[in-house]
Amino acid sequence: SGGGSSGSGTNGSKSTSLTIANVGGTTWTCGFNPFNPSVSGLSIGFVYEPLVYVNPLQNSKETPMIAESSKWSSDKKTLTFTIRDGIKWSDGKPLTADDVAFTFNLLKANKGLDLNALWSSGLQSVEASGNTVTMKFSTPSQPYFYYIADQTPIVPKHIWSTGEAAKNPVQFTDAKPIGSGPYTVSDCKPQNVRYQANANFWQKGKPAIKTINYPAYTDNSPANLDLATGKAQWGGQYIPNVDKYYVDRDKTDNHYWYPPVANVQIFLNLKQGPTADLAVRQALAYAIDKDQVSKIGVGGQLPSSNQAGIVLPTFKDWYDQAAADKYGYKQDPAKVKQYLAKAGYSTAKPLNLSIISVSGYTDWEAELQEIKHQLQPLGINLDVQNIAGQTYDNKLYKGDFQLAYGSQTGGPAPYYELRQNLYSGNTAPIGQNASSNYSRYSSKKTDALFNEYPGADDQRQHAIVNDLQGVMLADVPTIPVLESVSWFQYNTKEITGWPTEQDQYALPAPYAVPDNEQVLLHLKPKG
Amino acid sequence: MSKLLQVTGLSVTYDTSSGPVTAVDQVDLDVQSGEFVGIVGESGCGKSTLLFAIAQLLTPPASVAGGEVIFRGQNMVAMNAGELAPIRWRNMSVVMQSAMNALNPVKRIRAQYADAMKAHGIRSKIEIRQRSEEVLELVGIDRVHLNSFPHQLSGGMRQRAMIAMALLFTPELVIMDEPTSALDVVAQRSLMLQIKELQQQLGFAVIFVTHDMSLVSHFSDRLMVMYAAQEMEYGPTRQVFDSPAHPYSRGLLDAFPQIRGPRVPLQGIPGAPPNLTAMPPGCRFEPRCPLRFDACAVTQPALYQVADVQARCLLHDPDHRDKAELGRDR
Amino acid sequence: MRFIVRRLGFFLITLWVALTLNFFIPRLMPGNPAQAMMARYKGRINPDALKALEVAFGLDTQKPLLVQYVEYLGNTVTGHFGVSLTFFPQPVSEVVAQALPWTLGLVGVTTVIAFLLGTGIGMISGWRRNGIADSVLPPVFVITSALPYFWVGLILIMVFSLGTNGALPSDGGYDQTLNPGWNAEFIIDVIKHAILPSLSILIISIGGWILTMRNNVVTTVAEDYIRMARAKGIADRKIMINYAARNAVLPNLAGFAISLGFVVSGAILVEFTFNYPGVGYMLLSAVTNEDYPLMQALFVLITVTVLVAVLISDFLTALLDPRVRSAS
Amino acid sequence: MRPGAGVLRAVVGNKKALAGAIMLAIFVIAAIVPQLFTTIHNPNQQFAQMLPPGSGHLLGTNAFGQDIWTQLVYGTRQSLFVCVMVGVLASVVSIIIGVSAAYLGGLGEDLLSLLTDVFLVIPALPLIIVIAAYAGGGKMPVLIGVLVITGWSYGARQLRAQAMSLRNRDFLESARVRGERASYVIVFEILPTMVSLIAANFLGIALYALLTEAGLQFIGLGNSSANSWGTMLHWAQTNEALQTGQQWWVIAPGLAIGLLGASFALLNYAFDEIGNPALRPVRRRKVRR
Amino acid sequence: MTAPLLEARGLTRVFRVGGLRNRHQLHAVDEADFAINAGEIVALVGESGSGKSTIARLLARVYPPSRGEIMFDGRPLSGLRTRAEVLSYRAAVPMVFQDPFSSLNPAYTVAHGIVRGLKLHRPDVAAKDRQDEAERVLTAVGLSPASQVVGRYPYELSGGQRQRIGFAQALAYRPQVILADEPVSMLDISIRIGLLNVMTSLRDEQGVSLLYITHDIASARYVADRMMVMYAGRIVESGPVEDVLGAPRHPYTQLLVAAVPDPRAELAVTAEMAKGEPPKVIDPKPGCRFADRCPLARDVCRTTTPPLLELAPGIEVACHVAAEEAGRGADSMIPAGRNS
Ligand SMILES: Nc1ncnc2c1ncn2[C@@H]1O[C@H](COP(=O)(O)OP(=O)(O)OP(=O)(O)O)[C@@H](O)[C@H]1O
Ligand SMILES: Nc1ncnc2c1ncn2[C@@H]1O[C@H](COP(=O)(O)OP(=O)(O)OP(=O)(O)O)[C@@H](O)[C@H]1O
Ligand SMILES: [Mg+2]
Ligand SMILES: [Mg+2]
Repeated sequence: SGGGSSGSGTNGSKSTSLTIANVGGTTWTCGFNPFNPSVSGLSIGFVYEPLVYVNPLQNSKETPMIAESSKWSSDKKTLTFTIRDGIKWSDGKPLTADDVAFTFNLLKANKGLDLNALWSSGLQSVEASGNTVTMKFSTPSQPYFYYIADQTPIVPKHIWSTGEAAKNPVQFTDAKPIGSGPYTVSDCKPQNVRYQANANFWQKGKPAIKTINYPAYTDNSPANLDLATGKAQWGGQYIPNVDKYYVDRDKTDNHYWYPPVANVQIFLNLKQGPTADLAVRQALAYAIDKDQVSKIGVGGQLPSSNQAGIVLPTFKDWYDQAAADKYGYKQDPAKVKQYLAKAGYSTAKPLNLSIISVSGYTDWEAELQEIKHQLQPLGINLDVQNIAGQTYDNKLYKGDFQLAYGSQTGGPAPYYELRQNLYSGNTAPIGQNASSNYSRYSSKKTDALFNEYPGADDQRQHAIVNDLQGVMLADVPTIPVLESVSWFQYNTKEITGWPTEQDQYALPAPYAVPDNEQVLLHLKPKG
Repeated sequence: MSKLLQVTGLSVTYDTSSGPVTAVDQVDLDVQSGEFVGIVGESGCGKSTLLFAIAQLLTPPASVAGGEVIFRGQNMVAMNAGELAPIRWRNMSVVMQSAMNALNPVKRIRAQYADAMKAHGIRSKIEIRQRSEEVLELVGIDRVHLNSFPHQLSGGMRQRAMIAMALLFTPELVIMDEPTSALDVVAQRSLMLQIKELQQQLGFAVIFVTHDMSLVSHFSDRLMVMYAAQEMEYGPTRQVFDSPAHPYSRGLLDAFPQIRGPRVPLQGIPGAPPNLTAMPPGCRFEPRCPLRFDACAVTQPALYQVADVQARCLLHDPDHRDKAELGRDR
Repeated sequence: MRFIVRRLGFFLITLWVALTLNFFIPRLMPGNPAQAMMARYKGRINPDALKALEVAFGLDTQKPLLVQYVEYLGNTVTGHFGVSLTFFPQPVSEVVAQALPWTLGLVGVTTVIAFLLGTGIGMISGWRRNGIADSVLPPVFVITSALPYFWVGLILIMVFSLGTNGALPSDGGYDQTLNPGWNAEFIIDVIKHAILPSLSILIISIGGWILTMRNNVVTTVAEDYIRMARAKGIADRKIMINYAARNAVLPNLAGFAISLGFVVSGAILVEFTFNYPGVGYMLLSAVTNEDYPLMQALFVLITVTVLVAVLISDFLTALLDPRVRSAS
Repeated sequence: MRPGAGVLRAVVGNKKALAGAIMLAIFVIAAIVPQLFTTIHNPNQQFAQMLPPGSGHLLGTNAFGQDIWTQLVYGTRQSLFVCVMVGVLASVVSIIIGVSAAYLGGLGEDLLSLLTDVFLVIPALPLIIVIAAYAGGGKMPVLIGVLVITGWSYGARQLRAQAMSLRNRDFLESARVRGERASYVIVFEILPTMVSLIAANFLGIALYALLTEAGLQFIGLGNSSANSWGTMLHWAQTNEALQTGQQWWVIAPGLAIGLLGASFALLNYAFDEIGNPALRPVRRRKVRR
Repeated sequence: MTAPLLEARGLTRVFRVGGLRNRHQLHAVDEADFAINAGEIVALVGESGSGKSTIARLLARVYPPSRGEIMFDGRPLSGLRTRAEVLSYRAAVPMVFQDPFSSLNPAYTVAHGIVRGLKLHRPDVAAKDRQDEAERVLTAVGLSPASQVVGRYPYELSGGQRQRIGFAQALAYRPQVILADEPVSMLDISIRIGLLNVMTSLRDEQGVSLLYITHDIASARYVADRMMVMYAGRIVESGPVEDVLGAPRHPYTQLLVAAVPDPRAELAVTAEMAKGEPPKVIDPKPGCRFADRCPLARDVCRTTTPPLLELAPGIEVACHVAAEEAGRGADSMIPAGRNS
């Protein structure tokens, strides 16, 4: 019988187990260092926890975890966490505010661990006293709450301050991770990681699912197959033709839900080439039939984006419908012709553009194929170049492209992605590495908006985001094409409690950390 | 002397892409015990094929199309592999045209001898070794060469090693296909002498093929002349040499320059042997024959007995006696 | 003796050339390992962090190329290939050691089977020339040998895995939820997982062996020493095996050894199609993940195995074929 | 059998070769005038997605709404083009290196032989994968270049062996004694005698190129916007065609590769027979025993 | 007597054999002195591997001599510089190769070599007439109908036919000396004599000289004026053919003549006369190379190389014993061959 039974025979107990099917692309190394991005997905949420969980799907709704509560000073320059009492590390030692402060200071001492660049963007000190931890910033830093509270896993001082871990925390394997999360690693093989419920977990009676298998899938097909046959119950990848392939195999128990989180967009080089001309960018924005791109590229599984760059419906509260209507960006051959003419192109002198994308990202390849086909009759020749990831990154960062297909990491509010796209601090001159503003948009006015946002109140923040949408619409620095989603397939035969469109308590993808912890804590055996 | 081998009407054809080619056509041949029979003929006239047919060693595309090979009273043509196996080598052995190819290049001489003996039930290692050394010394090769690979021996030694192998069981008949043609005159002579000596010593019969007529002149008791797949003349060697009954035999003899005596201009035989796929309708030698007459072009001559000799020439046909006298005069 | 010295000389020179190529090819590619690391951190990393990482990973690219080259050669000889970037911070040698048994087991065993089976079939069809086996098998397998590995794999999956509802698994080396070890359940599972990939290798590679063996036997059978063996009264079957096949297989030994050498790299596409946790698949992921240390180690491994195989085959052929020994 | 002009006759006379030649001819026609084989003249034209075979589409449509049969027909050109280009270029390289190695003698020969042997033992597929991944395998010239680089050595070795065996053949000395120049001897006396080996070598490389190109495309290191069989397989695989009722998307291009490959292999098989008369089939007649 | 047409002085050819470590020198031809006059057929006989072909190849400039000089028309070949000079020598002294299976290019019809030769050496024959000329020479060697033969490929011909093609090529150049390396070895007995007759008529009618290399001593006697006998790289006897065969002086020549089968004579030698293998001439030491097989050998034979001495008018022999018998002991060493 399907479901979790495949793993149940091996540990002797009859309890339901969960198997996750999520393509990692490689086999496991059996290292669980939560600061090593190649393996952190195996430890955060399972073994290591954040201070507070911030739900991107519900307007950054906060769920206290290690921290019982948190508080900003009024100037938004000081952040205080109160650490929950009675939390134990899985080895039985108590978790204290000291551990929390230690974790942040570990990042300070080892820049290689500070993946979110907290210490180079305003964090000045982290100190523990009693059961509180106080953080001081040089500027108002409210948006950093997400990175500090949600994105930083807390590690135990008594492990990380001695031995191998202390010597070189960057290269520390952390083969037997000690954390405060709901699970511990019971067995690791390159092919599979097995987790077992943490007996010391601070939420009594949880987790309800006692065993998790997280096999290493190096390719989509087998993972898809295992999901479709019910061998795995929690999936997080693109399944082509998901209704037929997945849902139809078990209409009652196989489900999927893909909440959008960010945009897949075309970065337009604003500094050189034809796209430096606004008319060209506008022509492009009117040239693409995004619904069709979605239909051909991913079988309609991704929603199309809007030019304002607001991910819908996730951030519908932030969307400025009126502004969007004013521009009315959608495929419009007449407008394309008009703007192309304005930029000096015609059938006699067609617009030739090239776009870079990452080889191996087959959905992107398919989408670009479709875009290319759409642009052709409109007098725009698009040369699609699928290049190796490293070469792609190199070109993207240095501005060595005309068009680039890519995406941002986003965050729990539109601010994050917009800032990544438009803030001049995130860019660099052509030839130097830009950190996220690849189009190289820069405007004093826009920068001022971004600088104001962290200190602003809620209403003002909405106003600022409206202005930023205006920039996207008017200046077309990027063209959002599709919304990228949190891929999520789940099987309800033996396990319930999954997040759904109706109950969006966390990002549902198994690779979304630390959201996965929320899901794991909600799951329970059926019946 | 008794009849050891009696071949009657033996024909062999090769299947080729342009239809079957008869490479041995209705050949009769008999060999007495202890006799040395020479077969001569030009290259490609079917000598090797005939030998293989006698030893039942033809491989596709060649096959026996008719005739009998009676060896020690049994018809070899009608026997299957199992029946042939015990006769082979024990009673009839073969020395092939080229010893380099007939010896397995990756096996030591010793192993190749042993194979043959084991196939006939001799299992004793000592017996095998003794016999191997014996025959090798018989042909004048040091016994250390039992451990040699074929390529380590010179051409002449390989030939001798082959002959030694043929004598492992002292068979009644040894078939030799040009065993000396790869050697130079001196080595050839020395090997021939040895063969003759062994034959007289051990008393086996030999069928010896060559296209060098002068070679057989000294060694063979009887001689068969082949031309274009057919037996042209067969009889005591001296007789064939002294008074060839077939114009072709005479032509052959006339084509040999002499090593002694006066230097006389020779003419040879004009023309070339016929193509096996397009035989003349009458006598096969007719197009080149200096003595041809009208009938030759249309009538296929039979084998006629002329004294001790058989000859396939219409001159010996009782109907054409007149012409024969003409021929003799020339 | 001279033979051995010459072959060893060739071995060393080729090895050196291959290692040198191996060193320079990644360095001719755009970008460098440090940038690869940066890409892995999705650009969220600031320059300080990057520097720190470079040092931590030993990706210090400041050293002159020549120094790096000498160090590389030294490391190669001692088997130190550094740490893998994909499997950070596992040492490359460990990573490879994990994958190697799978490939050796699957591809190695299959190659041996293909060789034996192909040689056997080739022997029989060459011996019974134009027999039923000979008119059917060689042409059929000539055609199958022209099929793409991965496609045969896909079709096998479609028929035997999907068609049987997963009775024969289509991916991986074993059921991940089992405990690897020397127990019957696991071993049976491993074998079940190996059936389809090994079948696809077999289908594709056996044709070559059949054909070469058949042709060798056919030419060998035409040799006079086979006729001679028949003349000696040796039984047919004995001639086929002891004379025809034995001699005909000699030229194939070198090919067999080389294909054994290529086992390590040979079945990349099969491992890819079946998601098999072997070296080939690992190489592919090393390439897509831009994992230079791993890539170089695998290259060295592959080249060395091929070279060793060639060396062994040379010696073996010399041992079995006296002609070769004296020719050189 | 004379290696040169007899080839054509020999091909026609050999059943396997004839089958191979006919198959190859069909592919060549499809590559040159694909319009003959399908009414849809744009392989990327979109119809309803995932139509089953029949339904106006011989093999149905794929997840992109493209007609699979048309894709197949139009894919012939690139696959064949790569085979032929690689075959020609690699043959030229192997002829130049192989034959000059045999004729240079001395140090030159040793160096060229070493080069050949090194390329022979260097694992080709991994090398191709690396080069393709970094040099942009999608670009046709790169792809062809890579295949040529990795494909020439085997042929060079064979040609060298053959040329070496010719080196002391009397007809070359006869030409020299006649007074011919060295260049004439190489080009007009040596090369023509190696025609069938060169042809076999060409076919071998073409087969290798076909399979490798398809493999590269399949694992996604090719140009995914190209119209080729490997690309079709790539897309089919990433769209789980086998599991979603689009089997023909996988079967058809694979079969096409297999058939084209088989035509090369059959021709090559026949060349073996042509080059080595001992291998030629014989008809066996029933014999009275 | 005028200067000989083609003359060799101290002609030596050494081959390197073995590998890097154990290099050896194989003396294929050692210190050969001989001459070929205009309108003369010289037979060169000797056992296999004695260096006959090597002499022909040296004369044909297939490779250069290691030592010694070849003179043509009184001029040393080493003096040939321009391509025109070389070509004119090649036209005058063509070679017929020993192995007809490897000396014709299998990729071309048999006319190829002849036509190329005409193009290079016979500017008087117009391009369109070359085919006719080719047919003419083919007819001359008895390949008829020539019009059918010209279009054939070598594989369509028998060994004997190929051999005649080789000979026809040489004829086409209008040569002065033909170097014929076993030109009739593969011809059927009945045809062989025809080609021999062609050779004599070439000499008699056109004054062409021939170096006729053969194993067939009887045929050498049939065509040749003079005969040279080689043994292990050295010329051991040379003289008018009847003298050499009628009264061989060198023990090897005697052995050779005795071994020649004569169908019409009684078997002369019954004893086992010659066993043993011809020596490979690798790194030779001084001494007679036949000494080990020679029934007459003495101590001096093993230590001193016998020079080629003129023992009777026109008859030169390299043998201590023969020299002594002729009253020309080792003390009176006037090398022969230099006095012409
Ligand atoms: N495999 C074959 N297929 C077709 N014809 C063949 C085959 N083998 C031999 N022949 C033909 O059979 C004829 C007789 O060949 P055979 O070998 O018996 O001649 P031979 O007299 O032994 O010649 P040689 O003196 O050259 O050895 C030849 O004309 C030859 O062309
Ligand atoms: N290119 C070469 N390299 C090395 N050795 C050679 C070469 N050519 C000839 N020899 C050797 O020189 C010796 C004389 O050879 P050559 O061919 O002149 O003999 P031959 O008298 O023509 O013999 P045959 O009668 O067999 O043709 C032989 O021992 C041969 O092995
Ligand atoms: Mg024969
Ligand atoms: Mg010679």
